[in-house]
Amino acid sequence: MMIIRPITENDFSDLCHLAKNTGFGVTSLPDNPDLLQTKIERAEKAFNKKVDPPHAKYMFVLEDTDNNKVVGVCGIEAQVGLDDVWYNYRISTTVNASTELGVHNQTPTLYLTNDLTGCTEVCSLFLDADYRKNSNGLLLSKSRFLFLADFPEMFSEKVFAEMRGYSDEQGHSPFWEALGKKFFTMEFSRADYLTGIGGKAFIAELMPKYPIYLPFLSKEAQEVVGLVHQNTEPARAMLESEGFNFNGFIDIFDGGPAIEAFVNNIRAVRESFKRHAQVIKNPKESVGGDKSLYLVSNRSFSNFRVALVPGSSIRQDTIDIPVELAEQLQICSGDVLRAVSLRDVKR
Amino acid sequence: MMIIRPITENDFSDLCHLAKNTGFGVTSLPDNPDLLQTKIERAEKAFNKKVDPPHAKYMFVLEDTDNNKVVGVCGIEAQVGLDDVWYNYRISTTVNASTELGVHNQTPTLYLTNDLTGCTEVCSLFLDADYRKNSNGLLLSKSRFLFLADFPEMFSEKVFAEMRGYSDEQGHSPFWEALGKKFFTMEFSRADYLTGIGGKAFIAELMPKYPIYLPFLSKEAQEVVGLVHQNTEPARAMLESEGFNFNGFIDIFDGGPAIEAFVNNIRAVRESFKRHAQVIKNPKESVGGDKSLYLVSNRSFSNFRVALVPGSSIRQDTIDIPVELAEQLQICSGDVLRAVSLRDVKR
Amino acid sequence: MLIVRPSTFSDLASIEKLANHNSAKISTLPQQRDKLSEKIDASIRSFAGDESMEGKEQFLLVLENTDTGDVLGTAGVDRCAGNGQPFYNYRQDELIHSSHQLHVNNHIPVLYMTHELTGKTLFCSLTIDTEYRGTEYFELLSRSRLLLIGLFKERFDKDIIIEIQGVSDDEGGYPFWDSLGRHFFDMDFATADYYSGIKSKTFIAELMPSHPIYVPLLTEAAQAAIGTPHPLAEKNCQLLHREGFRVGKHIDIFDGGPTLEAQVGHLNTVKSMQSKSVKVSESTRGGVKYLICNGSFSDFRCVIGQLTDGIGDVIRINQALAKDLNVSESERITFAVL
Amino acid sequence: MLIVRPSTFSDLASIEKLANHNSAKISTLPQQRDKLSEKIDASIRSFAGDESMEGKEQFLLVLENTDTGDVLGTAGVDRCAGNGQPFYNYRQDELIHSSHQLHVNNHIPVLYMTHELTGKTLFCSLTIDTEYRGTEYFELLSRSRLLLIGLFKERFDKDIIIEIQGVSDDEGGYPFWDSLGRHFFDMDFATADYYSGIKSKTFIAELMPSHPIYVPLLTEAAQAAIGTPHPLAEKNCQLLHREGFRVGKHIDIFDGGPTLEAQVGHLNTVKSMQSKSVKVSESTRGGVKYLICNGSFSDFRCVIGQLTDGIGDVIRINQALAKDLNVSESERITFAVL
Repeated sequence: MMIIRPITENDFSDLCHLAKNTGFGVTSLPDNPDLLQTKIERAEKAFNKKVDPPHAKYMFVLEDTDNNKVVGVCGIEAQVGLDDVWYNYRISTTVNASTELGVHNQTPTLYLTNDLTGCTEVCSLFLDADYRKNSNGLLLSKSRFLFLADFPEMFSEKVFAEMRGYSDEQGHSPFWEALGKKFFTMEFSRADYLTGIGGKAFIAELMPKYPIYLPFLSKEAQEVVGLVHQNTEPARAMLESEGFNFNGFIDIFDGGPAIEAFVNNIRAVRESFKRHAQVIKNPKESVGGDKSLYLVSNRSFSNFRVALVPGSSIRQDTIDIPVELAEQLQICSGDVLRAVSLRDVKR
Repeated sequence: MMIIRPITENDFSDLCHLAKNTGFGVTSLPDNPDLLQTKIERAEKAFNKKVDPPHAKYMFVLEDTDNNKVVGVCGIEAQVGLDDVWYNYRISTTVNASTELGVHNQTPTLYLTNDLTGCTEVCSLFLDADYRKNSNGLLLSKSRFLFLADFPEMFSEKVFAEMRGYSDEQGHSPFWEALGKKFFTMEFSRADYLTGIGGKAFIAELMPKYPIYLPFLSKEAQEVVGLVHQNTEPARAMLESEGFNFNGFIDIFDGGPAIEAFVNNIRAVRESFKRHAQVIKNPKESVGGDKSLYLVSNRSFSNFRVALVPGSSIRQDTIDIPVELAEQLQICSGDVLRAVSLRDVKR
Repeated sequence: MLIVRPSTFSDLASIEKLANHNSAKISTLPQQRDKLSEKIDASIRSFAGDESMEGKEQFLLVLENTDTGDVLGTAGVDRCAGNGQPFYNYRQDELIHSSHQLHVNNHIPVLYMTHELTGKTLFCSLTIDTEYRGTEYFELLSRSRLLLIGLFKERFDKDIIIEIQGVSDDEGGYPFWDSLGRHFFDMDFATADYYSGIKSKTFIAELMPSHPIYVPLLTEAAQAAIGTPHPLAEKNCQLLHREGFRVGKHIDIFDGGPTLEAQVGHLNTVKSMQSKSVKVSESTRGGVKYLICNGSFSDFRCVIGQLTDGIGDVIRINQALAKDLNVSESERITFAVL
Repeated sequence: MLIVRPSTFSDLASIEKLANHNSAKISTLPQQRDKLSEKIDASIRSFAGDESMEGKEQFLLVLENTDTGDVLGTAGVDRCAGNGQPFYNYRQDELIHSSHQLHVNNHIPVLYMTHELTGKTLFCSLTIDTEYRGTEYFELLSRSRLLLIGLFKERFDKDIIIEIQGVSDDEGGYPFWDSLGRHFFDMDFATADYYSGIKSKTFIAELMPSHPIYVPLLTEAAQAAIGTPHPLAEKNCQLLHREGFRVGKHIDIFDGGPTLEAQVGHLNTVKSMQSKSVKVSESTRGGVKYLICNGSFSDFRCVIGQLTDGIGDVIRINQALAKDLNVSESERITFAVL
């Protein structure tokens, strides 16, 4: 049985194992035991409300309860940029117009901003390659939206996700080559590494502070602004199907997009509903397959749990929960659950 | 019977009558027959596809068919800022941080931008005071969302509405006093008038081009940034209930908000559905009252029509349309209509 | 005999021919007949002290062959750069990007749009018939302005500036413009230059983006063009440097060409020029070559002539020179070594 | 006898007392003992020509009462403003906002953050015991730096700058800071100044916002403070103006105080000072009061004394003066009228 729950210190070795397998370009889960230990401790404090809510950094794991193994991880940062400085470029439009000259030019212009400061970030998603099936990825990613729906007061009204930007097969980022590299002599991979270990803010000291007119960059760089790395395409599509949109914020290094949504516009939040649990002994066979799956959360903060149930479990006034699942969700009959269809049924 | 349809030249005198009654501060419907005539001509060309779609400015009227009187008006501009230069301030965040000094300051910063260039604007809403009842206001305003849902290819993916900003009972705008006025000696009312007749772009020549740190403005000015005039509160609430959000764009003169949504996130677009019309002779009495009303459009571009029907008209596969209404909507049984509940039933 | 004198309307056709000659493309002299006509008119009113031009006089001198009546060159002086409008340049500056942790202090060259040269006296519209480029008459034409300004200091600003034309590539493109301005106008240099001529340079400058430009983001060719004079302007640059002009921080917003600056009182011609009372005499022969001008403002004349300078306040000149300069016995002339 | 000489570690306690006296708040002398100790150490190494200070020497002179050994004042010279880091100021500039249709040309004053004064020679850390403010010893202390620089021109930049303290209000608040920097630091001037002392001014400056500041958006009091010296600094300003210093475009980023600028060669003391060979003699009495220094760099001494200057290269001084200046027969002294 696959279940989402807060990370605990017991997950340390599983997490280290996962981090070993992330590969190049996934800076959010560095293969660095000390850092991972810190992340776990910080998450535990967050779930136990031992940090000021805006500074909380939550981390969830996907556990295969059949073998007690952690096979995936994801995170939510309550408000970014409160402890360090959060930078993005924002693509703005500069219009030059003169009716007398017949000129009406729109020039995309990059502004270095701290505008996502205070927004909630969904981040650090990673799933073991063996488990990339059976909707595990969607469960892992979307479980967070139920947490947002259950505890909106703990988060910003705007949530975003940073997407890894385009780089070629050699790992070269045309955006970096055209911009960052001109302002400090450093390879992209080193800049990327410094970012991963938390050095983004001080690297930004070397970045240009005044707006950059995009046509000054190379054609290649202009073309990849807001593009995601091909490995990240599915993640982007998933978030967009939930109502996330690209609204002009990009990474200062690789030009990858930050896509954003107001929490109340996220489909899984908007369409989620509360209903009483009905714990049952002999569940019917699921019909309709993956398409009709629902996410259900136990609505607990410190012991947050999410699992998938078939659409047939959703009754007029109740949700059927098999005994074994009830145990994993730590609920009894009559408890109020939150549920939402795993996919947007209209799309 | 109340019906929404494109404006025509025959509506000229009714429109002039409406414009006389708008009062101070509604710059979108100036009491100026020549300008109104121009607006009607432009709208007719738009509906007849005689202008390049991005340059189209649509105008709809609400007609009381019982007395053939135009009692309300609303507009959609396909893409703003293509013929002139569209200015807003955008509220950005500047973060000053030094762990050594224990400083982590967020300073709201206004950037003069042309960022809404190319976005779709819903505008020019005005309803005769005698008709501000029976959901006429909602019909008038939300009918536009069905037009957007029916013809998304004619519009930008982002739509916004500018809201009149705060001013006191004497018509003084604290935002203007603290900012615009310092850069050119002119009363707010004159600046506002020049805006109305299309002079916004050239006034902006005198506005500061570099970012403005908000704390440099007076306390009063800081407090009204993004606030709407009290008369505009209901309009703002209505748009917000449809999924519009304030995302940092404000008017350069009065600091009033531009609220925005991606078209596919607007509730009335997202929840709207297509269904066949069933023209009926003897409609049942409506039950459920205002709460269960639905907007229905005939999905015609040049002869676009929208009316309200009771929720009881919405059948599993069809929508019941009384004969008289079918005539006004210019439809027959079997035509495909678009419908959506007038209000968000979940809220 | 070649003399320099204020332009008149009868010069219009000749000037137009000059202005439309190929090598004149690098001059700030306009090429349109109506603009030229306006310029001559402004100059006539300026030399006449017309109130309409007060404080923003625009003088245009011509080099005339008095034997044929042909105009062989022009040289302009605007009392006040911008002529009442803001006069825009880019100022070369730099920013320091520091990271104390990385022990890095990067110096980043940037260009700021500025109008701080507005109101200084501007030398402009220098053009000369190709045949005369290599001759001493080029120097006569260019330096005649220094005598004019040296004689009538109170009519000009104490700072003089000159914009030197920037480099173009083999296809006639301007790398600086192509890498910068072009992005915002979507027109080539020639078109922008044309509009600059018929509207005003200020008009174009105000359409340029207001944020500073990071030099490292420009193309290599554009970076190389910053502050580099056009080869055809090198001779004039040489002459101006000899006079005491120095390259400043400012460059042209179109082609990136340098701006030379000097204070009137520091110019060699101004420092060395002398005024003496004329004694007309037939017995002058030989001597050193001088630039010589009369003492009149509205009827300014400047020529090259040979003088034998002595100690007293009187200098002998011959009849022909007196005629060319339009001076009579005991009137004063001013002269500086060629 | 009061003499000016390089500071030594034995001055530390006295200097600390001076630095923490009320009226010293307007000085750039740090108030923390460890910072003062660092400063003295830097000065000792600088006077000794220690390689570690090369190109960024920081000299600190003291005014000592040789009878009591008390230090009564300090005066500093940094070879290189910023001491190797960028040296930030606001530059006063203006923008023109034009609307041709409205026929309006608005001149808007703005402040740009700049580090263009980095590397010029900076006078700093001037402070004097309150009792001696109104005396000639204030002039001795301040001007002794001019003799030092005039004598050893090659060791300094040709441009000298001084930041003059800006105005505070009756409650000790600084209107310029309160209207500008405070918004970004959320701390009062005194706290910011404290951090500036223990970290560096550059450190604070780099935290300031990078976009230009529109002057009309500052409070009236802040606008009035731009370029205005603190009343306690007026005497020093007067003296510096008399020397030939001029108010430049730059102001302090904290308090808005003016920066005075001059070229070494244009300073009156430097232009008028003379060096002559000493003849020690008991028979000197009276004469004109001069600032007099010896010719030593590492053991620089400067005092006020009376001299009777003659035509030759030799000047008589008495034994006491020779001792104070630490000079012997036929060594050279340099002097300029008080």
